[in-house]
Amino acid sequence: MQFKSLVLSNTEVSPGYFRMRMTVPAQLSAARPGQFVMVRVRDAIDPLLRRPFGIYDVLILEPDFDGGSPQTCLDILYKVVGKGTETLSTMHHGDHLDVLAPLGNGFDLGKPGEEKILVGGGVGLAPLYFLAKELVKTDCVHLFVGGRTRDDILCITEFERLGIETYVSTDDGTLGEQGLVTEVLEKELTRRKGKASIFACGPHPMLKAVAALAERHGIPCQVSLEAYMACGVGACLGCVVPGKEHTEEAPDFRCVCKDGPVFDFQELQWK
Amino acid sequence: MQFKSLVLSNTEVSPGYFRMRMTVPAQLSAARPGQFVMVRVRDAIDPLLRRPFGIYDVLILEPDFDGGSPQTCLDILYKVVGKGTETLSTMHHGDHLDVLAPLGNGFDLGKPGEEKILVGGGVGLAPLYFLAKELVKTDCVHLFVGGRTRDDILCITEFERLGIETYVSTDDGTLGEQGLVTEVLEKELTRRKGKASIFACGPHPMLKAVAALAERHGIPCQVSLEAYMACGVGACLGCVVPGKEHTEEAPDFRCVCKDGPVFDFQELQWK
Amino acid sequence: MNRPDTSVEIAGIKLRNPVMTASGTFGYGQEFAEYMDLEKIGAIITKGLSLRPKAGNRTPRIVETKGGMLNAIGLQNVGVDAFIREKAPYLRTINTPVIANIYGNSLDEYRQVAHLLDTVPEVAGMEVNISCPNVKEGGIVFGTDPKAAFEVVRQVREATIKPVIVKLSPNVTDIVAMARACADAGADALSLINTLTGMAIDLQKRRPVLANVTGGLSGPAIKPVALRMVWQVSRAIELPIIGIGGIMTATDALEFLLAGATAVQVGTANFLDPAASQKVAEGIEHYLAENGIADVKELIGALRV
Amino acid sequence: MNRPDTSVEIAGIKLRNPVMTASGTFGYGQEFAEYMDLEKIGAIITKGLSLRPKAGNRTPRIVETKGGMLNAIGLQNVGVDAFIREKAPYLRTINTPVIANIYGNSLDEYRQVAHLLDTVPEVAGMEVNISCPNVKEGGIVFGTDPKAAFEVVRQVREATIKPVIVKLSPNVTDIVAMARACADAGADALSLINTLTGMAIDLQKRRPVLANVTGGLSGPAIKPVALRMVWQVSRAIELPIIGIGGIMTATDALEFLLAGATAVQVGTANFLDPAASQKVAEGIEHYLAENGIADVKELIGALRV
Ligand SMILES: Cc1cc2nc3c(=O)[nH]c(=O)nc-3n(C[C@H](O)[C@H](O)[C@H](O)COP(=O)(O)OP(=O)(O)OC[C@H]3O[C@@H](n4cnc5c(N)ncnc54)[C@H](O)[C@@H]3O)c2cc1C
Ligand SMILES: Cc1cc2nc3c(=O)[nH]c(=O)nc-3n(C[C@H](O)[C@H](O)[C@H](O)COP(=O)(O)OP(=O)(O)OC[C@H]3O[C@@H](n4cnc5c(N)ncnc54)[C@H](O)[C@@H]3O)c2cc1C
Ligand SMILES: Cc1cc2nc3c(=O)[nH]c(=O)nc-3n(C[C@H](O)[C@H](O)[C@H](O)COP(=O)(O)O)c2cc1C
Ligand SMILES: Cc1cc2nc3c(=O)[nH]c(=O)nc-3n(C[C@H](O)[C@H](O)[C@H](O)COP(=O)(O)O)c2cc1C
Ligand code: FES
Ligand code: FES
Repeated sequence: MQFKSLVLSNTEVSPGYFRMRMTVPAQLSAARPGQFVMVRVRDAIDPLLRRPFGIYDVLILEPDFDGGSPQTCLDILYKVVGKGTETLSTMHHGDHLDVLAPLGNGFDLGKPGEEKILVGGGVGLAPLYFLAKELVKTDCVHLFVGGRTRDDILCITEFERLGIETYVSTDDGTLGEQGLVTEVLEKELTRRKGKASIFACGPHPMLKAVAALAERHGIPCQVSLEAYMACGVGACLGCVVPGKEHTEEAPDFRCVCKDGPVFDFQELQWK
Repeated sequence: MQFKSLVLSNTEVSPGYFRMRMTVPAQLSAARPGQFVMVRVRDAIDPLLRRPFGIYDVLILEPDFDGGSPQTCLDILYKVVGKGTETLSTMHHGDHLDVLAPLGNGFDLGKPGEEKILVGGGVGLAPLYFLAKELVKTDCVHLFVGGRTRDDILCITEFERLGIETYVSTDDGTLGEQGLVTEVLEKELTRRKGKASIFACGPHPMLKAVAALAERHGIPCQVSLEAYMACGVGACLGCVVPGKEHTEEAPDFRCVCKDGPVFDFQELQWK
Repeated sequence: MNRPDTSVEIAGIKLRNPVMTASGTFGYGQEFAEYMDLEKIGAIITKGLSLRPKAGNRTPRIVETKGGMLNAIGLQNVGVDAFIREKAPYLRTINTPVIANIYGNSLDEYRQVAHLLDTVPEVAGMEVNISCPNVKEGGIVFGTDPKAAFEVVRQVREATIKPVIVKLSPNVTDIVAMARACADAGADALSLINTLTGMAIDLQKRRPVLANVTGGLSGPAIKPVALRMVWQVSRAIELPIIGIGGIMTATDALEFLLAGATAVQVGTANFLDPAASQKVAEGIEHYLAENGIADVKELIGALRV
Repeated sequence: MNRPDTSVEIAGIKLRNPVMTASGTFGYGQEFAEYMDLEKIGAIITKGLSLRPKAGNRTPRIVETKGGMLNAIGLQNVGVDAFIREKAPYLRTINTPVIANIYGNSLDEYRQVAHLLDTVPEVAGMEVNISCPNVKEGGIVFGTDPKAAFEVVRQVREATIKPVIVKLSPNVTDIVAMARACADAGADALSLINTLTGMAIDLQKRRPVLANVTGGLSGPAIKPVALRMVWQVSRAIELPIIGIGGIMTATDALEFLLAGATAVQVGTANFLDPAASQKVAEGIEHYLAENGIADVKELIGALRV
């Protein structure tokens, strides 16, 4: 659906990373982890297109006065990388945003009771918190999170507050282990050889490495992809990725916005 | 010169009309009445071009604490008509603007002691206050101001506070006499037949009528023109008006930005 | 005052108002049903259809530029058979004319696509895209050579009895010559403009942003070019014109009507606001009512120069 | 690291850096002296000069559009004699090459202007504007017909021993064909692009905004088209290219270099910021230093496709 959101807060949680809370219609409480929103940052031509962001959290705020009604809110966690996110970062409580949500398909939560491994790279962590909140209700959840440096490791105390064991790694060793998140993940997977399934979100090379690990260890793995998007609703065909069987002659392109952003890694081509 | 200004205040003085005060370098205290400023409303492409505004006032604020230094300020008075002025109207104390000033040539203040008649139409009043402040030092000044309706008659109490006699007219008679400012002016000119000179700023049809009156009564008259401007410095040739002797073969175009915005009415073609 | 008459007719297709959705920016219609009332606009133009399914270009396929965007989708589409099978049934349920945007890799393909769609009842007419930069025959790009354009249009014209609208490329020296060739070949109406060919570069990577290197520029940036071409063609050619290019608001749309367009298409704006086309249509009606204009047709070509 | 080498050479003219000011957007240079250091840029291109003073079009001559602006100045200028008399003396005092942008109403006028400027020491070279929409001979617009372009360039080439740069119009089907014609006729370098022809309409007045009806679109909106054309021409033609169109920042300028331009011109940006050209030049130097690039020439045509 399309609606106007009121910005409630917009806080820099780490240098260059912001968390924004906005009001949303009550229907959004039915949003599923892995779905995303498209935000029109400004009613102007620069930036022109909407910007996509994963849903970091959906929550219902109790009214702070008698007779008030509860307010559904949605959080996004974003990194300032260009014009759109820069503009977003200057917004304050009281500003309004034009939002499309919820978009795309969320994660398949899998069988309750199974062990769940979340893998996040940088701001790719964003959709995993909403997912984690669901999963911890029934499952044992582990979080593997990587970043370039300490400042790129976001919000892990919130995961820990859910009782999730977290494994942190940074390229420069300023927090957690030094190395790639997938290296840490690999060690753990090898150690465990147990039944588990993976939910990953982050830069494409990381996802590719995670998919390779899942393949090797024969465990299920869902990945949440990013792509340049114009429409977010499956109309422009800007955001496609090739499905496993895709060829020029028998095209099988999937829209990240509509068929994703979450895919089973086996659906996709990982050349 | 080009400089960054700090917006000090931005107040709606009448529905749709704002007065903005901004800090300027001390050199601006040498600005002359009739000169103008070009404001870059936003560091973005929409609006793209700078917007020109007359100088309503230049003043020096005394420091409000011991040891502070005086701050030169510049006021503009503007009407919200499109994207640029709309954006300007949303600015607050603390915002910054990129400004070129002072631009163009000001009014020639004429001989001290002479009677001076100011004629303003709507927001064309803007540059006349700065002028009036100078003129009242030595001259007897009258202000004729017209507008569509009451709300378009701006800031006349400020002129009155300078001890200036004001003649107000509105098209709909909601303030002052009903009729065009030039009708009121004509009556007064006829009544006086005295020595006086006219300083006029407003919509083109008003200026044309004023010029015709000046011609008829044989009195000096300077007009401040408006034109679509891109550069404000005489480079783009977007803002030209034909000089008296202008022909296709022997072009004599004047730049409103550089040769004006104030012209002796006799320099121009009034077809 | 009575409600103003917003209806127009293009090539025999009756539209409740002059607002259509531009090909490639509105999917096959259904994608937008959640966000707007598909029966509040004049017509839906489908994504470009080819004889067989087409993969399109590699990604990135889109990038934002100042005041616009570049796309190089490469005409990915399900193909005309799948369209008839999978997309048309939904469109049948909507009381709004559907115009199929078509293209071919050769003259023959153009003809075949038109022929296949000729008997599909959901299709009110065809918009022939001759402006795709990748489509050529014998080295001649249909969209930029009047003779080649004439030939495409003639073949499509022969393959269908449905209205034939030809969509022109702005990447030409003489848009009027292109329009005339299409008119001579039997087009019922002209759509203009398609995208301007452009390019974006990623400085750090030292690469073009688009995998296809170049792409088509659309959005507010191109509106002045589009208005100019509509105006030029409308003064020279007798066919009804559908104005396209950077239309975001009812004001934009009305400017195109003044310039000589009988209808307009909303493209890139659908991405900014999925209800944009409906809002433009409502805005036009509002403008007519506000200004006491009884019939939108009074505005067509009413520019005073 | 040493200061990076920002110098480039165009048609034998040595520039301290690749940044010039675009014709018609920088007056005759002096207008900007108050706002920037004219000796911090590579070259100054004058307003277009014709044989006799020219009145230009009626007003309004400019209007803002989304991401750009339209102008229809109509080549108002003081004429080549007054330029030599009144403008050149100031330019002599500035240690920056001055390139005279010239045009004529006929082949003969082009030749005469070039001839008159040939002996003016302040003029380092000439940029021949063949893209003015109002200038034609025998019904053929020089800027859109390769044969006519060839002829203009050949005549100018014969009239002067100074470097001849030809400025191309983007309003053509085949920019490479135009470029090739100019190269064949003896041009030393090519400037592209001039403005795209566009139009703006005032809905309430039902009139074109510009007195001239149509005008030239410039500014950020046209950058993708300009980049594409520079890239196309640079791959096909051996001449040095000056990239123009929507350059606002050093990043924009560097993208043009990657696409194959040896130098760039800053146009509309001068209106937004009278020090824009200097800032672009400084930004290029800064980028080179930051990225350990010793010589700006390493970037020319360095796009990897
Ligand atoms: C489904 C999805 C979910 C996302 N979730 C998040 C999130 O939760 N937090 C977050 O910080 N970022 C997220 N991103 C990436 C985010 O959308 C981009 O960082 C953002 O659009 C950049 O906009 P900009 O104007 O700041 O940058 P610019 O570089 O100026 O953007 C220019 C254009 O590129 C597109 N773009 C640039 N980078 C990306 C990218 N990585 N992916 C897709 N489009 C891009 C923009 O949409 C825009 O069209 C997500 C992307 C997708 C597709
Ligand atoms: C020398 C000079 C002094 C001025 N002084 C004042 C003043 O003191 N107070 C005030 O309210 N207005 C003044 N104006 C008019 C003011 O510049 C315009 O109202 C303003 O630029 C409109 O911008 P916009 O974006 O809100 O409107 P838009 O209509 O969106 O503007 C679009 C374009 O048209 C131009 N434009 C629109 N109207 C005018 C106009 N009347 N004159 C010149 N350009 C115009 C804008 O600069 C811009 O390029 C002055 C104009 C000039 C030339
Ligand atoms: C993502 C995208 C895909 C497009 N696909 C097609 C197409 O398949 N066929 C076609 O004729 N035009 C296509 N176009 C062009 C549009 O229909 C329209 O002519 C152009 O975008 C200009 O209008 P706008 O500025 O309103 O977007 C496409 C445009 C975009 C942005
Ligand atoms: C107001 C104005 C006047 C111009 N006059 C000329 C001219 O006299 N000769 C010429 O060759 N180009 C002229 N141009 C075109 C510019 O030199 C340049 O090619 C064009 O504006 C694109 O660059 P930009 O987007 O950086 O402005 C003019 C452009 C503008 C905006
Ligand atoms: S973003 Fe348009 S189809 Fe996915
Ligand atoms: S505004 Fe550019 S010359 Fe006056």
